[in-house]
Amino acid sequence: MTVIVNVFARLREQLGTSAWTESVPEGTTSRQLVKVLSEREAAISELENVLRVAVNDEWVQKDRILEDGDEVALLTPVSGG
Amino acid sequence: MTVIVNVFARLREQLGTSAWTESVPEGTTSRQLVKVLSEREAAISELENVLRVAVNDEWVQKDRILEDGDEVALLTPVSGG
Amino acid sequence: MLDSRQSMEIKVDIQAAPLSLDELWAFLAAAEGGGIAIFGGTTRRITGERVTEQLSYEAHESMARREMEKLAVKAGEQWDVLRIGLIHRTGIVPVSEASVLIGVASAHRGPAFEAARFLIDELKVSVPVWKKEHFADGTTEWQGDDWVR
Amino acid sequence: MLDSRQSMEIKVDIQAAPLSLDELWAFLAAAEGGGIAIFGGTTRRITGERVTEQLSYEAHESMARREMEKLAVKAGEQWDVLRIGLIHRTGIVPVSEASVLIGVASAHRGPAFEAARFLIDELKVSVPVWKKEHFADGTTEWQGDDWVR
Repeated sequence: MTVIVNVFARLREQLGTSAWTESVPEGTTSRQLVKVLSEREAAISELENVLRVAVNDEWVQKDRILEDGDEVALLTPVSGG
Repeated sequence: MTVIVNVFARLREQLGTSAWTESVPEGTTSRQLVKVLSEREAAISELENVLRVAVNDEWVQKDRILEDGDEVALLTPVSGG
Repeated sequence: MLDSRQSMEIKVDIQAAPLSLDELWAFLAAAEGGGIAIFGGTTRRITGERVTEQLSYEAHESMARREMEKLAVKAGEQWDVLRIGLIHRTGIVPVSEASVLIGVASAHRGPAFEAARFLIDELKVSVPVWKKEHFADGTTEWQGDDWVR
Repeated sequence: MLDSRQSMEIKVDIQAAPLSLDELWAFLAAAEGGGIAIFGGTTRRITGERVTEQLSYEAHESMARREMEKLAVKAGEQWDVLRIGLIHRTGIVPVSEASVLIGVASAHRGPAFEAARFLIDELKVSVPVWKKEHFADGTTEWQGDDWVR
């Protein structure tokens, strides 16, 4: 199945992209996805400890089981306001 | 000596005037002035217990000794804002 | 607080014209701080079972200006703020319009909120302004039965 | 709080254009309550020893809207308020301009102040928006090193 990965702000700049499609096995959790991405991308690896994940515009726990077509956002600590 | 007496809001309406000149003996205190006025004017008498006094734009104690030319304001409880 | 007290700017006014939020904002924003807190006291339509048509305000203007300035100085002594604006309207204030605008600019939001709250609370206690209710049933009523303090 | 929650109105937006204080005020004043509290987060020129030239903001827009709406609903459950407006700007925000405007209309001032403070505090914790400092010395720096909660 595939999910869409969205990144913002510093992570978007570091990766040079704001979104891409990722193929993952059925049953993949958000934690597993972050793990896979972090092994591939140094920028994600460096931020892995502080990254939080949202799926389809909602905050989710790290072991959320992803579904086909999910929009997964990797979020660095927010600083709005 | 003479002082100017200023009233506002409900007291101004009840008395039908916003200011007048009052002749008082030297050494008259703000408390004595209120007493005299309250004996003459029912509207002031009725409010005597809640009236506070300001002289020349400053809150004063009731026993403030008045001076010639002072502007004495008789103030009902405020309700601005 | 000494630094901010020395450099704090205050703008106080009593006016019959509608209050300009934009002017107040411009004054506050020019401080180039990080936060601006504004409170507007507005004419409320419904109070309990009674319907208000409009309010009117009367002030001991010269004294009210001085008292408002004193409050602003006092707030500047208590909180680290950059600018304070206090404007009270007199005369008729229709429903939903502001009778008073209070604004505080500060480097950070905490002092801005706290000073603004202090200013409106104190203004209602010590500034010689009076409010008259004009109810929809045609009756009117001066507010202020006793002193808060 | 049940009555006001049922009738409370919420306005939330994320936009690149400058935030309109007048529009926010008009929305809040239409509640015909007695008090309006507004907080504006503005770009601060000086932070410690550093001079800021401008800020820029980026949002996860669809999610930020939802989170802001949730916060407004939560505030309406905790305080007796009539209307809540939350607007966040994205892109460049020059010094002294507002990146965020938060407004609360209520029958009385207490809930307006308290809900506004709650909303800005929570917005900074949970709404996916990021701030980038553009310093006068030419360097830039994304803010947000750790989660507040």
